[in-house]
Formats: sequence, structure tokens, C-alpha cells
Amino acid sequence: MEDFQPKIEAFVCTYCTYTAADMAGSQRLQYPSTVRVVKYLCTGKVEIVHILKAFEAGADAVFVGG
Amino acid sequence: METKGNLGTGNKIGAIAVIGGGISGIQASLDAANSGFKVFLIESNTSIGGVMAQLDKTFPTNDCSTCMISPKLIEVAKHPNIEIISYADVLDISGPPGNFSVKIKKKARYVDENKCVGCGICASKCPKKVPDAFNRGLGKRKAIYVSFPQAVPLIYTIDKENCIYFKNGRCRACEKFCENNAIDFAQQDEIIEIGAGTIILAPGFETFDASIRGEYGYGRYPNVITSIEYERILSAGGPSQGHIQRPSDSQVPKRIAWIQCVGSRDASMGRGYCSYVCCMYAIKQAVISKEHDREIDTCIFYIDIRAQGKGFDRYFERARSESGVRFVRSMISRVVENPISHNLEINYIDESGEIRTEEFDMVILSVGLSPNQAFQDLARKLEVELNQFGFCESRGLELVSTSRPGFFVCGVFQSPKDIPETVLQGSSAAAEAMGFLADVRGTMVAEEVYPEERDVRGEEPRIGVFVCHCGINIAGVVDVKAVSEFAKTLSHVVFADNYLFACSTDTQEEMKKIIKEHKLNRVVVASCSPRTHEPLFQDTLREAGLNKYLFEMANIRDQNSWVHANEKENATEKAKDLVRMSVARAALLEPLHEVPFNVVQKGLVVGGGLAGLTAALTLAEQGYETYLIERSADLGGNARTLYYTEEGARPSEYLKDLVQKVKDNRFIRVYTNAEVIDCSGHVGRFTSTISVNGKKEEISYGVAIVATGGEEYKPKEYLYGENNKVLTQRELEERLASCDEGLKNIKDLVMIQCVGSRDDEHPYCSRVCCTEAVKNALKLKELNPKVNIYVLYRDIRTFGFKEFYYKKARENGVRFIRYEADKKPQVREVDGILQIVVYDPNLRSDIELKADILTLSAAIRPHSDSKSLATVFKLPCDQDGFFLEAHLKLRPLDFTNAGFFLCGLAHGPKFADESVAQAKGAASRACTILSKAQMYVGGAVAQVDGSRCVACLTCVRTCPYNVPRLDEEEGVIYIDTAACQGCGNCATACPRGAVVVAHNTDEQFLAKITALY
Amino acid sequence: MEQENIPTIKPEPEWMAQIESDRRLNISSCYQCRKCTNGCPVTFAMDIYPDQVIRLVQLGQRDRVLRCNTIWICAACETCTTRCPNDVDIAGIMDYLKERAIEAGVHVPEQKTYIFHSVFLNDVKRRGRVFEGRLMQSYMIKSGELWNKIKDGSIKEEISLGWTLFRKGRLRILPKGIKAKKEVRKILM
Amino acid sequence: MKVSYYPGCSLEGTARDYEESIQAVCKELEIELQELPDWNCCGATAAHSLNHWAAISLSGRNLVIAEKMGEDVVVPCPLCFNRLKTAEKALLGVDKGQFQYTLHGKVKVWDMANFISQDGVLDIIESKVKKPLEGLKVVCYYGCMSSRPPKITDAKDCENPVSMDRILKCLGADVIPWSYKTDCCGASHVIARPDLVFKLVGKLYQKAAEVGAECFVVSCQMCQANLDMYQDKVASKLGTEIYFPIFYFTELIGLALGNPGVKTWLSRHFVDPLRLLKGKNLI
Repeated sequence: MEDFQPKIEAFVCTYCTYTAADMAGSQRLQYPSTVRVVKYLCTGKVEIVHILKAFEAGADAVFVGG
Repeated sequence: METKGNLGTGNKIGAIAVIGGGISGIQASLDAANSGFKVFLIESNTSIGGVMAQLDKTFPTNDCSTCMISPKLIEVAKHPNIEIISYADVLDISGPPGNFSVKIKKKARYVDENKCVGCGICASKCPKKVPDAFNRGLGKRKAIYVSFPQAVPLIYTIDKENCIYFKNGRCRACEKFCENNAIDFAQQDEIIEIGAGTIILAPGFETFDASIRGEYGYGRYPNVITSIEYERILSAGGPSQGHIQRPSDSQVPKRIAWIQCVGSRDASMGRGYCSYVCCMYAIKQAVISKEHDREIDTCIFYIDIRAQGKGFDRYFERARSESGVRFVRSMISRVVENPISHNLEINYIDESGEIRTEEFDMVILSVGLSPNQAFQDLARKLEVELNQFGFCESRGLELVSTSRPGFFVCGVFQSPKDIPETVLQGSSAAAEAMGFLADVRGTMVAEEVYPEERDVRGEEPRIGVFVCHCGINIAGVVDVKAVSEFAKTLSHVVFADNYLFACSTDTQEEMKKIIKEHKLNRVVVASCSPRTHEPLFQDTLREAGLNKYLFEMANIRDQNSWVHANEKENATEKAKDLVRMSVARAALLEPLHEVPFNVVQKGLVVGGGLAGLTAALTLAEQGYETYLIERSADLGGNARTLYYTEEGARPSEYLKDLVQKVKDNRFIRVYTNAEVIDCSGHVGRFTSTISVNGKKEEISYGVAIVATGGEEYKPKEYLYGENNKVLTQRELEERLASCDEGLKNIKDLVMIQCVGSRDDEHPYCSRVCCTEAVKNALKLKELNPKVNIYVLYRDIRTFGFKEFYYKKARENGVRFIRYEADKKPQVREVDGILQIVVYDPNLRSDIELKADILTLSAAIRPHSDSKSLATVFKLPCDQDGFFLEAHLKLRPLDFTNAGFFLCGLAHGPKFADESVAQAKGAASRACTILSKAQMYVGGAVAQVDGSRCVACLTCVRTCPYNVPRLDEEEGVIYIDTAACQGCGNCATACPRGAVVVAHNTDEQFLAKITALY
Repeated sequence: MEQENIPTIKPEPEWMAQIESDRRLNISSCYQCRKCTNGCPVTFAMDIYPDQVIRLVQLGQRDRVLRCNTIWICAACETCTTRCPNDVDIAGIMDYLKERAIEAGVHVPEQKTYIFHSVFLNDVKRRGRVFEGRLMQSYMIKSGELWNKIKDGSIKEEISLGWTLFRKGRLRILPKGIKAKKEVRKILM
Repeated sequence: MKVSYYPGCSLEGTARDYEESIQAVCKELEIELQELPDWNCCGATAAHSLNHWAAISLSGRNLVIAEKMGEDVVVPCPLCFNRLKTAEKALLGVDKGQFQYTLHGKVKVWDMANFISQDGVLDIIESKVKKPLEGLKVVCYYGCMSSRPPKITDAKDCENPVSMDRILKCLGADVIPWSYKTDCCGASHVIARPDLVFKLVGKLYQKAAEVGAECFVVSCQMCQANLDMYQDKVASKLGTEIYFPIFYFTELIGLALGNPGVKTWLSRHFVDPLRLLKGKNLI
């Protein structure tokens, strides 16, 4: 378990969290590469089925940031 | 010499030169460029953004400053009608208004602007580190640099003073590593000349040199810093990545003190004005510090808290009661340092009169604002009148007008102010600059012409994938070649390759060619971020004859190579995943068409007071027909009884003139005794029924400006209405203006401030009352020098240059006595005489006053009619009943509802000159719509499938923009494509799945998500 | 020193008008920021604070300020005047009030300070320059300190101090006078 | 270099050490001090406390004499300096008509420490230093009157004066920065309210000890006296030991320049400086 690196799927709002993720980049803040970001215009559009599909696709966790 | 623009024709030029690329210059540029004018934005620094780009969070919303400004920067950067001339100084401006010739020195960057793509390899290889001016010397940058990562233009500059090659003749590392050959050591300063019809001055400000006030030890004690330095420390992009550290030992300070008014309200140093923003930014900094670490003790030492802006007083109260920021009303005399610990000691007397000594780990000096010093000489050369401090003199009530015709001013260069006022003045100056050039609107702007779009419907997806190296930004971590090879294996991909810079001009040409050659009908670019580059690539698609919605981007830089620099292999794998996801979605993309409609190029202004009249006249001067609706029988509103200002302007006379101009203007149709009954349509095309003298009429318009005004609170306290010697400030002004003989004989007059303001029910400041009191007191002293005047106040809020008049009033013998919120003055009538007892907290004693007249500074309330108008237009109001703008900082004139704008007292308490400026600004914003003959609606918006809709109204409740409406005839929901923002909340909420958001369909999302790993 | 409670104040504006025409001290400019008090090194010995003195003067509380010890405790270090953002000459006001207090014949709470200043000026009046030995003698007698110190025995310390000074050659035996004594006397009349 | 010189009353008496060191040092630096003929007392705190007009006139008379002499006038005592500057501003200011003396503003009034710290003078001192004051940890203590208020003194750096710091650095001493350069020592309160002075100087000792200073350097005989004469008393009040020799800056110039008078001057102090100087091999 020690090496376990969870695959995290992030559903993010384009205005805030996506921008923040870009900012993290411009400051070269490092985080594990197992994080994947999917951009939504607004996380209000995140459907339950999106989250379930993410788990089905292999995600260990889903993060919704908006 | 290079010459640009339409020089020497003798006619007016449809271009505007904006000098200064801070937020005011940016706003002015965007408004003008969006209204049909060519804009030259001239900035002396290497990039635009000004001081706002250096700030961390902003009050009162705690929004990130960089996050707010960077979209504006990008908008400027990609605007076809704005030409940024950065790292350039204006040398001279000659010629008549309408046809100025601007001589500019473009300073040598030693980097070719056309070749540099901002990849930053040069800086990473440059061996020379120097103190970073953008971080106020707190961090280091290289000798070749950009100010900050989001800089616009993103072009590197060699700092010649520090460059090793320029000093020793050896190095040239940057040149060696630049893959685009952009370094040019032979570059020279260049003189260019541009033609512009009008000039907007927005050179901004700098902060006070705190070492001049030597008692605070700035420059001697490492842990005494200025507020602007602290902004950089707080900023995530700053020298300590947003971790609060003190300079001496990089430890987290546990006790921080702020000292207010350093270089402000300091007549003894020739700086007798208030800098407006320091109280609020100090409070904000304290609150943010507390958010970083609750354990940090924060203490603000102040004279008066100046929270006169919208939402400020609430913020101040929250800081005190919820965040636990300490406020001590005591001006600090000096800071002493323990040279071993570098801790700082402050002596002060607290509110109970006790002498205290307190130790702090860091002291922040809230430094005042000074006008841009480098601009002073030029301003004199240009014969633009400056005041004694070097700020630009305005013309009476017209804040954005200067002494030189054709020159306008905005931002802090006009007077110290906050961001919203700066932004609205930017719009206001644009309105003036455009008004003068209304007849040449559209003569210098370039309209892009695109080839006809290829119809791809029914075609199998043919996807092209373009993978970007971004110099070494991506390629240094990710194996881009492997990624493009991988892309080739994905279904529907018919082309994939990798490019040094996908965004460079030559690659763009290449891309167009490939799209045509390979008959691509979908394009995926794997590079930086859609936030900055999507519009650019979409434009390329359009130029290649593809619909712009057939584009998809994979973010393999900002969210991959930059954040996984230490995991090269994983980053490559992730890049492949991201490309796979994008390709999966791309295959499902559909072309979308925005539908054009003809804009009704007419404006509606609701409210015929000073703001409404100004807005209507400004629109008319720009050449747009305007309806002006006034509910009462006469135009003029509150300003009719504003007889004079502290500065000697005469609003009521100005108003008379204005009313006449409005009545005489053939473009303005005035309706009095009129109100708006309903409203339908969308931005660019509204229809309303109005009732005029009881008769109904229908009007159409493209934009609406709300200027419904405010009214004076009728006090219920302090014997008002019971004793005829108790007047409101406006009633006193009326009597002063009519030179009431009775006033000449009175001996004692007392004024009470904050009547109906800043209390539990109305926790806002009415902004104008302190100045009104000062103004009326001075007038009374003029009339009757022997009269004794006592002003009972809580905080005197004579911001900006109004502080002079406060001082003048004191010098003329007006006595200002402070009272505390929980110990309000007691007013009694004793034997026919008014007796006021007030507790002076400094003396810790009661003071007993008698008054022949008691004047109450009554609050400003929103007009009682504004509620019904809010319902008609579906516009939001704030807790106090004033209309709520789209964003307190950067969109002070807009509503979230597109096509609606606001100004005047309807927005919040303000001065007459501020109302005028705001009205012009609102008109300027409106022009960005009215200047377009056609607008487009649709695209990525929600569509309702009427056959599935059961009209349950869930979407109506869910939509944050109030767009869905029930179509009563059809019994289904109707979503106006023009008003929809495309957020998709309705689609998610709809229990029947009746709403689909184009370009954001479930299938598209699911395709992407399924391709995750 | 224990801060005094000040009873209800009824402003008397006339006095201020007189002061303002008397001398340029900018009292009216004060906006009560308390920087003067915060920087004053001797507030601990004052019965009212410097900022309160200014405020009381503004409100015409003549008797109150002429009787306070603050004006005599002021060490004339000029910190307040130097740092005042409104150019109020606080230290100058303290001097002004001392003059007015003497003129009005009110009881001076810091008698010894006042006596020291008086004997100093008398000494200057006599010779045009100060003769330190003589000055101290006059002060000790006039202030009653001589008697006090004899009573409590601390006179020994004074004598030893004087002796040390003498031994170290720092006490002159004979005073120096100037020629223009008359001119100086006239100034001090 | 020839200048006028206004010694002030104390330098004829209790501040004899200061006077002697000034005369000796100026001689070595070839600064010719010409004492103002028949100068009178500046009036000091007493005059400005009790009689504003007399205070201006007393110092005014001296300025008129100085103007007649025609050379800039150098003043060692900061209180005298301050009074002369006050008179100068008054006699040249808007109220000038109300005084019996008329001034034309032709000569400059110098505070002695500022005068000596001019670049040209420092160059001479540097060239003549025989015995650098290496290892001597000093704090410079300026007191109030040479700096404040700057509108009177024309001091450019009234919150952080550097004249003595510059001089002592030139002499090779280890000058320790501290925050209390211009704190008040209580001055003439020492006569009527010694308790005030003891409290103020007690704090100065404590703060100087905190930064590791071994002695004070002063340019004011009032500061010197208050810090030097009552050290035992203050120490016993505070219940600690205090040993801080209080040097005039001119004494230390003399020491570094190897002037033979140094021991005589220093012997006039209450706190014996020789113990410290011997420990540092400076004497």
C-alpha cells in the first residue's frame, strides 16, 4: 500500500479551479501525475453518471472543484 | 522613422492613444476598441497590468487580483484593434484635437518582439540573478526576464544594466539557447510616430517612499516593510510562493502590526491628501493573514477607518468581529527594533488611555499613493495641468477631463482611488475620447474576413493532432515525439505531428495548409492552456474554413509538464492520456452556428437625475438615439438642490445646463411622468412597454442604463421633525445657498454624522456626509466667521483631496469631536435650547454643547422605486437595496444580465462628480453593444427539447442568470439563446433530460471520461 | 502618574481665538491622532496627555490646562512637534501655556521646575552667562531643597557630587560675566 | 579653515572636558575656532519655557555678533545650537519685524558633530588616525536637540542621524546600530525631577546593553552629564551593575589621533573610561 498512488479524476469549473490548476503550473507547484483534469464550463453540469463513469474507467477518487 | 495611423490628413483620426497599461488604461482600451476605434496602448514597462497585477487578493470580495486581471490582459492581447506598444515612452504629442501626432520611443528590449514566443528558455539559461522589481526587490529574477508569468505581451526583455554580455562582452547564453533566434543584441531604441484623434492619460501611481518617515525605520529594520511588499509576500506568485514570511529570518510572523497613513494625511510633509485605499487594503491584508494562519495576531493602528466604498463597512465590521483583527485608533510615533531578534516594539496609548508597549514580529507600513513621477515632466511638456502633488487636475464636475482639449484622464493619476473607480473612470474616459470622434467611428478598425465554412456534416471524423514542444517547456519533460506517434494510433486520427511552437505564426500557416491537405474536420492541439490559446487556434480553424467549435485542446503544459517536472515518464504517459481524451471528445464535436441579428442601436436610460441625464447625453453624443424615462414631472433629481461643492463647483447650475442640452438634443427622447412596465428580449434587442402620463407606449432598444437614483433618509432620531431647529444636511445647504439671514446670527451649530448610516440595520457608509458637513461648515464660517461649529463624528471620511477641506475646516475653527457607536450623542431640548452631550473618548469625558441649529448628516438610501424596476428588468439588488453590479471590482458598471448597466446613486452613495463619471462610463460600456450593427447569439448554449419538457420549472429555479422562462402558450420552457451563458446547470437539474447544452453534451463528456486511463 | 478624570466640559471658544492671534502654533489643525502622546518619553509622569492638552485648549478649557503638570513635565525634546502630521507645534504650545500659567498666577504643580527656570534666568540677567555653581546654590535655597535634603540626610550626596565636580576641575570658582550685561538685562525685563 | 565658535556656558564649567577636547582636536585638524566676542547665554530651556520673546532675542544677539564676524558659527552644545537655530528661523521668518535684532542669514549655524562629519574633515581625520579604535563597541547617542525639529535644525536625517556614526567609523570603532539615538535623556529635569531622568537614562543603559555596546558616544554635555554622573545611582535603583563610559566624540577623535590631552579629559568623567580603554589596549 505504501506505493499506492490513487488515480484522481478532477471535474473542474473553467472559471475558478481550472484557472487555479493553470496557476499551479505557472508556479511550477508539483503534484502526482495521476491526477487528470476534465474542464467544465460550470461544475453545475457534472452529472452523477459522469462520476460513475470515471470510477468505471479506473479512477480511485473523483474531485469536483467549482 | 516608422509611421503608423492616418497621419497628416487634417481630418479626425478614428484612433485613440491610451498612455498607461494599468487597469484603467486597459479598461479604456477595451471599451474604445470594442466600440469601433483603433487603440494604441502605450506602456512604459515591459508588460501591461500595472499595480493591480502585483496585488494578491482584493477587498471586499477577497478575489485573487491576478486571476481577475489576467483575462483582461488576454483580451487586450488578442484584440484585433488594440495595438500594445510596450516598453515605450511617449516623448511628445503635437497637433490639434482630433488629429494628434504621438511621438514614442520604443526602448530596445534586445529581443525581437516578432520572434519571441515567451517560452522562457533564455531566462532559465541566463546566469545573472538580480533583485526582482516586480516583487519589490524581495525576490530575484534573471537579467533577461518577463515581469510575471502571465505577462502581456509575453516577450522577454534584456535588462541591459545587469546583462553580463553588455557589461563584460561575454556570455550570450540566451542567444545560444533561444530556438527562435529572437535575441538581438544589436537592437536600438526606436522612435515611432502614431496618429490618434484623442488621448487618454492613465500613467498610474507609485507608492510613497517610506524611508522619508524615518521614525518607522523602513530601510533600517528588515521586518518593517511596506504594504505593497506585503502584497508580494502574500501573493502565490510572489517570492515566498504565498507563504507568509518575514524578511529577516523567513520565519512565519505571529504578530503583525499595520501603521496607517504613512505618507498620507500628512500635511507636514506636503502630503495632505488621503490615499483612499490604505485602510481597506490593510484590513484585507490582516484578514488574509488570518486566513493563512488563525494564530497570527493582527493589529491595525489608524486615525480614522475610511471604509467609504460599497461593501467596505461590512468588510471592516467582519474583520473586527469575525476575523478577530484588532483595531487601535492611535497613530504610532515610531518603531524601534530589537537588533538581536529583529522584533519590533511599538508604544501607544490604547482606547482606555493606558500606555502600552507591544512587540511585533513584523510591521507593515500602509504607504500612500503618489502620482507617477516619471510622467510629471511629460505632463508639463504637454501642458496638462497638474495639482500641487502632481495629480492631474480635473475640470469641475467632469473628473476625466483635463486642461488640454482632446486629452482625458483616468485612474489614480486623476486622484487616489480604488480599483472599481479606476475601472469606471477608464470607461468614462473612453466615452469622452470616443464622443469627440463619434463621426469617425469604425474608420480605422480591421474587420476580419473569413472564408466560407466547409460543411462537415455527415463526414466521418478526420482528426489532426498537433503536439507542441513549447520550446523546452513541454519537450523538456514530455517525449512529445512519442505523444504524436501515439496520437496516430488513435481512431479517427489521420494526421499527427509535433511542433516547436504551435502558436507561432509559421506553424499557424502550416496548420491551415495541413487542414486543407488532409481534409481535416476536427483539430486537437496538445499544448499550453485553452484559457490563453483556445481563441487563437479557433481563429486558425476559421481561417482554414472550419467551424471553430470543431476544436479541442489538451493541456499538456500548465497541467502536465510544469507540474510533473520530476516524473518525466509519467508525464509523457499522462500527455498521451490527455490526447486520447481530447481525441475521443473531438470525434463527437459538432459545428455550431451563431445566429446574427440586427442590434437596435438605441439606448434606454431610466432615471432623469444627474447620472441619467449624463448617460443619455453621452449616448446621444456618440450618435445613438436614446430614450430617457423619468418618473417625476421634472428632470434633475437630487442635484437640483446641490448648490455647491467643497471645491467650488456648482452642481445645480451644471444640471440646468445639462437639462437644456438633453432637451435640445435631437437624439434624445425624454419622457417624464413615465415608468417602465415590462421588458422582454435580450441584449441588443429589448422591448418594453412604458407608461407615460398613464398612457402606454412600446419602445425597442439595445441596452438599458439604470440611473434611478437615491434619496435622503428622513431621520427619526435626534428630535428631527419635532424641533424645527433640527435640520438635515441638505436642508442646511438649501438655507446656506439662499443666504438665509437667520444663519448669520446663530452662535452655535452642531452637526451629527452617521445618522442612519453605519448602524445595525444599515451597515453601510453614505460616503458623502463627512465632506458635506465639512463643506457646509466652511460655507457657514464664510458667512459668519464667529459661529461655533462642532461636528460629532465616528470616523471622518474625507478621502482623496477632500482631506484638504477637512483640514481647512479645522483651521477655520470647526471642532470635530468623535463619538463611539455605542455612545451616541444625547440631544435634549432644555428651555427651548438644544443641548447635546457627547462623550469624547480621547478625553474620556462628556462634552456639553448647546446649539441654535442641529444638523443631521442623514444617510443616502436607494430610491423607493428601484425595487419595482429591479423586478421589471430582473436585476439584482444588494442587501441595502442598491443595484448590484456584475462584479464589485472589475465590472462596476455592468449587470450580470447582459445589456444592462448602472450608474449614479442607484448603485450606491456617491458624489455628484462621481455620478457624472460613472454615467459616462456606463454609456461607454453601452456603446460596446450599440456600436455593433449585428450581434451573434447561440453556439454553446442550452436548448430545450419541447417534447420532453413538462414545465416543472426546475431549470427556472436553478439558472443563476434567470434565463429560462415558461412559454405559457406552448406550456414548455423557453431558453433565450442570447441570454444563456452555457453553464449547463439547467441541463443537469432537468429531471427529464429535456435540456441539452451544445458543445457540452453528455456524450462528449462521457467519451472523454471513458478515455481517462 | 494616575490619569485624571475630566469633568463635563463646556467649550469656551473665546480663549482659542486669542491664542491663535497670539502665536503661530496651529492648534486648530490637530485631528487628534495621538501621535504626540505615543511618542512622548515622559507621559508616565503626566496628569493629562499631550493630545488631551491640545484638545482641551481647542475647547477653551483654560483653567484646566494652565493647572496641569503636563506642561511642566514636558522635556522639550520636540519629538511631538517633529512628527506631527499637521505641523502642530505641541512643544511650543507647552511653552506658551507655561508662560500663560505664570502670567495668570495659577498654582504651578511642578514648583521646583519653575523655580529652576526662574533662578536660571536670574543668573543670566545678572551676568549675561550662567554660572553653574551659583545657579545650583540659588536653586537649592529657593526651592527649599536645601532644607529638605538636610532634613532627610541626602544633602551628603549633593555635597559629594559637588566635591567630585570640583576635584575633577569642572567647577569654576569665579563666574565670567559679559560686557553687554545691560543689553541682556533689557531682553529679560 | 576658520570658523566662529560659540561654546555656551556649560563648556566654561562642568563640560570642561568637552571644551578641552574640542580645542585640542580642532587644532590638530587645522580648524581655527574664533570665539564670538562677548557672547551671552542662549537662554536654554528656562528662557523658552518662560519667555518666548526673550528666548529668541538672547540667541538673536549672538547671531548678530556672528554675522558681524562673517564666518559660519560652530556650536558644540546641541541645546545652544537648537536655540540659535530657533532664533535664526524666527529672525528670518514671517514674524521677523517683531524682534529687536535683525538678521540677514549670511552665516550658517553648525552643530559641531555635523561640522566635523563633513567629507573633507573626515578625510583629514582618516589621514591622521594613529591608533584606530578597533574593537571598541560604541553606540552613538545624539539626544534631541541637534536633530529636532528638523524645520528648525535643518537636519536631513532627524530620525536617524549619522554624523557621529560616520566619525566613529572613520576612527575604526565598531559602531553598533540601535534605535535609541535620539531618545530624550530628560535634560535639565535632572535638577528638579531627577526621577524622570533616571528612568530615561536607565532605559538607555538597558537598550545599549542589549545591543552589546560597551560605551556611549555623545555630542551633548547635558546627555553626557545625565548618563555619566548618576550611573551608580541608577544602577542601584535598577538593582544591576552598570558600567558605561560616556565619551564625547571629540575625546575619541583625540584618542585615535594620539592627542596627549586625552587622559586629562577622561579623568574628569565620573565613570572611569580607562578601565575599558586599557582592556582594549587603546590607552
